[in-house]
Amino acid sequence: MDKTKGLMEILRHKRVAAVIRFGGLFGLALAVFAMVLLVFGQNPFRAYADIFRATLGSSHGFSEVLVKMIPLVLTALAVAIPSRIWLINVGGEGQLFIGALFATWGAVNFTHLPAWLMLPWICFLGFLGGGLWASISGFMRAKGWASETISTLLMNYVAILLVSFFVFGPWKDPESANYPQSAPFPDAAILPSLLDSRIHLGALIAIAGLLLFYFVMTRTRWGLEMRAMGINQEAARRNGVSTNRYILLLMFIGGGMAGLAGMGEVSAIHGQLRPSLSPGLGYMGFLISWITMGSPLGIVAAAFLISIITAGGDILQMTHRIPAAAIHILMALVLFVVLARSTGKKGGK
Amino acid sequence: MSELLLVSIMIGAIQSGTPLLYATLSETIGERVGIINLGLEGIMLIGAVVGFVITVLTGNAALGVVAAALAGALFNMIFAFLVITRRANQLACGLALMFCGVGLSALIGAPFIGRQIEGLNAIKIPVFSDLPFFGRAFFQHDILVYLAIPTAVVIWWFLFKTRWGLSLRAVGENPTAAFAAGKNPYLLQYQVLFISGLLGGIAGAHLSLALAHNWAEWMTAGRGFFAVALVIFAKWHPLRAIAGALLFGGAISLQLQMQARGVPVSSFILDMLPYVLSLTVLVIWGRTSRSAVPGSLGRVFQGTE
Amino acid sequence: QGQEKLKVGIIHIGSINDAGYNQAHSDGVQAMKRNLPNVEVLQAENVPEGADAERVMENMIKQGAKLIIPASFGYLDPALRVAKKYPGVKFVHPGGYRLAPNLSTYWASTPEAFYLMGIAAGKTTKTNKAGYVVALPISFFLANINAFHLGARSVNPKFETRVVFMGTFLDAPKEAIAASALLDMGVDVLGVIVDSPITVVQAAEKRGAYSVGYHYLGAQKFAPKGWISGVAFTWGELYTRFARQVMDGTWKSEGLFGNLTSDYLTIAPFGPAVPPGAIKLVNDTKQEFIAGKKNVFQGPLKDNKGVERVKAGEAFPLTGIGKMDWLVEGIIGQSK
Amino acid sequence: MKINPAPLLSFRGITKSFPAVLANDHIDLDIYGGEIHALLGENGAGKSTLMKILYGFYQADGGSILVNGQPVQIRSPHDARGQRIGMVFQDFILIPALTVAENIALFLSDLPFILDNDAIVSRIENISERYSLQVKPEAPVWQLSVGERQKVELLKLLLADARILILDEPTRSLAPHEVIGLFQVLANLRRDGYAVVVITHKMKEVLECADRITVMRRGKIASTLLGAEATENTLVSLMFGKAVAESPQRRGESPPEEGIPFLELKGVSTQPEGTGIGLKEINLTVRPGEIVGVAGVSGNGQRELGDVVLSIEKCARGTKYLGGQDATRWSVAQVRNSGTAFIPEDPLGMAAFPWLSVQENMAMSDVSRYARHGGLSMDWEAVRTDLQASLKRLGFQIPPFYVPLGILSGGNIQRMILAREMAHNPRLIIAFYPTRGLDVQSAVAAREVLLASRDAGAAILLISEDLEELFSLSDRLAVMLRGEIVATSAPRDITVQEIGYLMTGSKGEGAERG
Ligand SMILES: Nc1ncnc2c1ncn2[C@@H]1O[C@H](COP(=O)(O)OP(=O)(O)OP(=O)(O)O)[C@@H](O)[C@H]1O
Ligand SMILES: Nc1ncnc2c1ncn2[C@@H]1O[C@H](COP(=O)(O)OP(=O)(O)OP(=O)(O)O)[C@@H](O)[C@H]1O
Ligand SMILES: [Mg+2]
Ligand SMILES: [Mg+2]
Repeated sequence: MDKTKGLMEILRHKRVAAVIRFGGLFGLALAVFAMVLLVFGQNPFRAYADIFRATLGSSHGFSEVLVKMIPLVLTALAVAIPSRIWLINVGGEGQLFIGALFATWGAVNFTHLPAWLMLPWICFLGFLGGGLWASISGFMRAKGWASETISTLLMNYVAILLVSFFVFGPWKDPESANYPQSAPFPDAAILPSLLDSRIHLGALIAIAGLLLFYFVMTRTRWGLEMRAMGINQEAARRNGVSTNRYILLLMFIGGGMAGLAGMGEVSAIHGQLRPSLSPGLGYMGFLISWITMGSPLGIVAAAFLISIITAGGDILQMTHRIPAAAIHILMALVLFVVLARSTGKKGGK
Repeated sequence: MSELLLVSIMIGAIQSGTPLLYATLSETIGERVGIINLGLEGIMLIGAVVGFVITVLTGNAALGVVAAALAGALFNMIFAFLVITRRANQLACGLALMFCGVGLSALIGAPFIGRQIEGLNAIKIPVFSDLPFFGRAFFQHDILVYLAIPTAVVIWWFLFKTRWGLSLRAVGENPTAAFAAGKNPYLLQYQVLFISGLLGGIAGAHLSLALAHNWAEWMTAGRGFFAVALVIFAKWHPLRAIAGALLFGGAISLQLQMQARGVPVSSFILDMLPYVLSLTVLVIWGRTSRSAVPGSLGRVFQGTE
Repeated sequence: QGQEKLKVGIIHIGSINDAGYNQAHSDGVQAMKRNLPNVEVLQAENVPEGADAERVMENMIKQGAKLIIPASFGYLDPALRVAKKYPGVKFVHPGGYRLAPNLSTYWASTPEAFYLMGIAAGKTTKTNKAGYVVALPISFFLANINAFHLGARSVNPKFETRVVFMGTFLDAPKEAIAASALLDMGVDVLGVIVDSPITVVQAAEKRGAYSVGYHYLGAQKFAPKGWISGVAFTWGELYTRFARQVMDGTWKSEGLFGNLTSDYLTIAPFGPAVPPGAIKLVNDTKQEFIAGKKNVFQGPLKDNKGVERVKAGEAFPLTGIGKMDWLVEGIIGQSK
Repeated sequence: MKINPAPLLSFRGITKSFPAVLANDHIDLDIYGGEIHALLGENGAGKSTLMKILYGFYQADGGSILVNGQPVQIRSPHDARGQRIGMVFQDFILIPALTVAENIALFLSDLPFILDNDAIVSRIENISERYSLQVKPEAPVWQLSVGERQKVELLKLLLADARILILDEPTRSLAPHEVIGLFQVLANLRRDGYAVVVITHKMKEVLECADRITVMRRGKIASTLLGAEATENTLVSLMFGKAVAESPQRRGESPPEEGIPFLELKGVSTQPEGTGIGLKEINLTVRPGEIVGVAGVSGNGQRELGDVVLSIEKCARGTKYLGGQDATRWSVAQVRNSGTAFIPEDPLGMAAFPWLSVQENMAMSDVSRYARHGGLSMDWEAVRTDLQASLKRLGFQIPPFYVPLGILSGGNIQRMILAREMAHNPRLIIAFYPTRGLDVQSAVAAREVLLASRDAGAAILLISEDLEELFSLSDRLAVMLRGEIVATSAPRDITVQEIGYLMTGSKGEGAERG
């Protein structure tokens, strides 16, 4: 009895210590960056206060943070889902582009569809596009031809070039004067947004994706089999798990999530296909997923943090004349702290 | 004409292949000790900018290269601390390092944009450089080009012929086993990441000092990522990395030549060539033998308790 | 002049230190600030197109900006959306093709200037071959290359131009390799249309070739010997006018499309390599353009696949270059 | 035998706790130079932990270690090597991608910076000849069978110039003649004044060779006695607090020849991989209610045999029938679902999921059985009930079901895998060395259960090197050599000697077809 009590105390103590340490580190990161701010002749307190005001301190700022989070959560899922069986999907970016490509095809070629049909249709196409693109890597991996890490990475470049090929060539909208972009989406193909903010239907898709992911991983037989595969593929095979099927399936679903992100970007944000569709959303998702080791709550938290820094960065640039490069450093500092927080967890991953 | 074409392609292959080779070697030894570093892009940027700045300030490109290497190595120590001492996830740390490198290099470099340097110029090897075909292709390059392949050979020799190399390969395969054999995995990983940083810095310096002769933000343009792919392509082998870098450099070069010669194919399709070609070669080449991936790559050594 | 303060917000697609496109815009607002002490500038660089651009513009407006310069073509749609939401705020957008009650566009027709570059190059070259290192096959760029080539041909019928696309606006090492590949083919004039011309201009100088710049006037110092000339934008005066109009309420929505006479389109000084006769010819031609006596794309014109694009006796209008998706006969390269 | 008066090595009050257990509880123990000291104890008693602390692999929570009466700090294996302490681990820590020579070189501290491969190889060959532990220095370790790996581990230790040698279950996967060789080696070392600590579960070996024997029980030392004074009974009762039943013998007759075999291989051959062994023209039948033992020196294709039955490996030629159906092209899942249990040679690598909990590992053996609502949820209650029942039947105890399997002791993992595979009344059991690493009591229980399953009508393919085990359990014996079945016979028609010859392919010609 005494023993367990003592143990609990230590545990609590340790937890407290961890929180203090993390808080301390975080403070340190802010302090280091405050120094950067001072170098630029800025008042760090005012800067931090301004960031707060522009992100969490106003409903508009907050909604913008959420908008930024939508594609990040989806691309993070694209990485997190295959990562459950230790597949490293670096291809979120390319899958996003192909998802957008498919969705665009659907939107601009079936302009007569009503919204209730059009929206599921382009969602389906976006998912399919990203999924198929990732499945190529999955297939090569399952066949033992090439590791998915390299194939997904290389295919990012190919995907982006493919989109460029279409928007510079056959799909170029003759209406839009000189620039490479597809015809605009019909109104029915624009994801509806919430009230007068820019938060769009993609948010619901992202939330549903997260919940489903969490549920499947923790409750279902497939979650169990995937976790087992992630730990010991050889043993999983001997226990009758068809590992290749999982590789294909998870790459497909992961790619599909990225494809949905791409669909969301073209439909809700750009309204047409452009080569500058994504500022590295796929890579950001990769980062988010691996910071949090693919935990659903973690993904939300990390996407939130990164969105705040991005949005806060605007403020620093505009009102405090900090170059964009310094925002990258702020981002890196915060990431370093978050990463340094935990000294390895179970799973040996 | 066709001989000229070959020479041109060869020159382009060597020029664009050289920074890739240094970068690939940097990543290779890191991965050999079990650490995958997606921050190479950032390291190269730091190398590129520091090399450029020092060259501007001192007028001495050799000093620039040395400074670039050291800067890359020191910068990589941030990553080393996170993944080795703090046991943080390598993939995420790498990307964070990349961000840091992008930002830091841009800040450092901003005042130096548009500054002129002499940089690393081609050194003509006497006699050989006058050879009809080979002379142009192989014997009129800058010093870092000449040193690239010897560097690969030296790394190969260290990896496979010395006790140190054996220990570090062992750590990459199974740190617990290496630990049990009396090695200190952490120390070895730190050493290797330092060297990996040196090479990454040199790769960056070649971009700014020998190719572009100037500094531009994010001038690596994804080469650091591509090196990560080349490592897999080269099956973690320093000598095969030479072939990989040349093949990829050659594909870029060929692509540019085809454009400039008016081959009637969309430039976007031609631009895919290096990637598609690498993937194809990989598939044809990779499916025969067992994967050579270091056993503990990307996984964190947790210590023994 | 208006006494009240004005906040102007400008967002850039890349870094304002690129010695090229973005820096030109940034220098422009700095000049405006010097001209108008009452103006305060909110500036943000490296802002991706899409949701981020909208967010930044709104942020600027929330901080009181009354004039927004979204300085990249891809900002057009986000800007239109924000403009609709804030009718009281004025927007000026470079190179767009759509207007809104509170959104203007501005740009200048560059082909005439490039035609003049072509004349100078055609007179200067010894090998009759030029190479162009270009970011992407965008219509504006294609028109510039076409104009350059036509200008050169007008004085040198053997002239030939090769085009290599980089696929990106900034990859200095790749530009260097492309430049040296072109030089290996016997090209002795290099032109460049990427964010920063420095790399290519410098590569040409190193190999004793001539160069034609774009965007950045300062590029000349990288080629003291081989510099021909360059085309650059100097936005300062225009931005000053915009700001003044907003302050005194005379701003109106319009599509501004400048030409050689505009103060924001500048032709850089000629380098020592250009023969004096050529300079005179250039100046004469310039006057002809200004007087409206000459067309850049005067028919008959065929593209480099042999398709007739402009009939004899007709001219391709400069206002339509947004639709130009072909390369003129004699240019080696693909337009898509 | 001379035992020095002062201990070479002493443990004083060594304590070590893990989150779930107190593995070592104030251990005091002296080891003398010139003795072979056996360490005994049931699975999970804390033997390996104690030795890993000595080797610097774990750090003790309290207590001290003295070498030559001087307290020493051992913080890592590096420090231990500095004290000339060497250890062979229970679960191998060889590096599969490296060659045997490289693995050994890694362990040697006296090599020059520039490695001379030929010198290393000849050193290995020398010593492997001397101690008759044959290995192939140039082969990559991933190609080696478990037995071969064990030999490499031993060679490593012998070459490493240690004066305190720790061997954690070294004989677990050695062939009988290799065990004899090993003990000769150990006897030589003892003569030269080395201290040797051997952990084992094999009573016979202990009684034969140990000078002193320490028995551990639940993290404490139960007693230390002289080898000469010990008997099997005293040791067993010290270990378990009670006597252990006799090792079971096959009861009843084998089923009639004409019964439909559950497993039948007809002319099965496989594609050899690399330099590995392929199966050649294997004909084998196992009937319900029958145990077929496969004897052979490890590395003669036993693994391939198991893999072919499980469909991990494809038949290049021939047909495989399961339960009368053609199963040549079945997937692993199909084979599993037809009621096949598989106990692999290397449970940790081939069957277990170290970071999953014990109960999740249990569920993995037959996920569909425990899936509910079409897979949307799992019935963990049923998993626990089944595991409980199976453990009870075997008389095993293991730590709580929610701990990760990986933290269990070597023997406990084997126990868990056994319990898991036997839980669903399998119709076919493929068992590789099922009692390897089990303590005496558990080994007896495991054999009992195998026999009980046989009596209940299961077909059992038993692969083992322990000839005694094979003779006492099998209804029929098959001998494998270089991928072929060179003989089959009923146990009573053949002698251990003859089998031995057949296995090694030596003067066996005359004795063939016993
Ligand atoms: N893939 C492979 N490539 C090359 N050689 C191999 C390969 N697999 C096994 N071998 C070699 O073939 C022999 C058979 O190995 P295998 O693992 O089948 O033995 P085993 O019969 O299962 O032995 P054990 O009872 O010790 O487990 C060994 O000598 C091993 O070195
Ligand atoms: N790394 C670890 N983490 C948590 N618990 C552990 C760890 N290693 C061992 N244990 C626990 O410590 C106890 C003693 O384990 P140990 O391996 O020393 O047993 P052992 O006597 O060697 O048994 P066996 O005969 O089965 O090998 C076991 O209950 C085991 O579960
Ligand atoms: Mg043990
Ligand atoms: Mg085997």
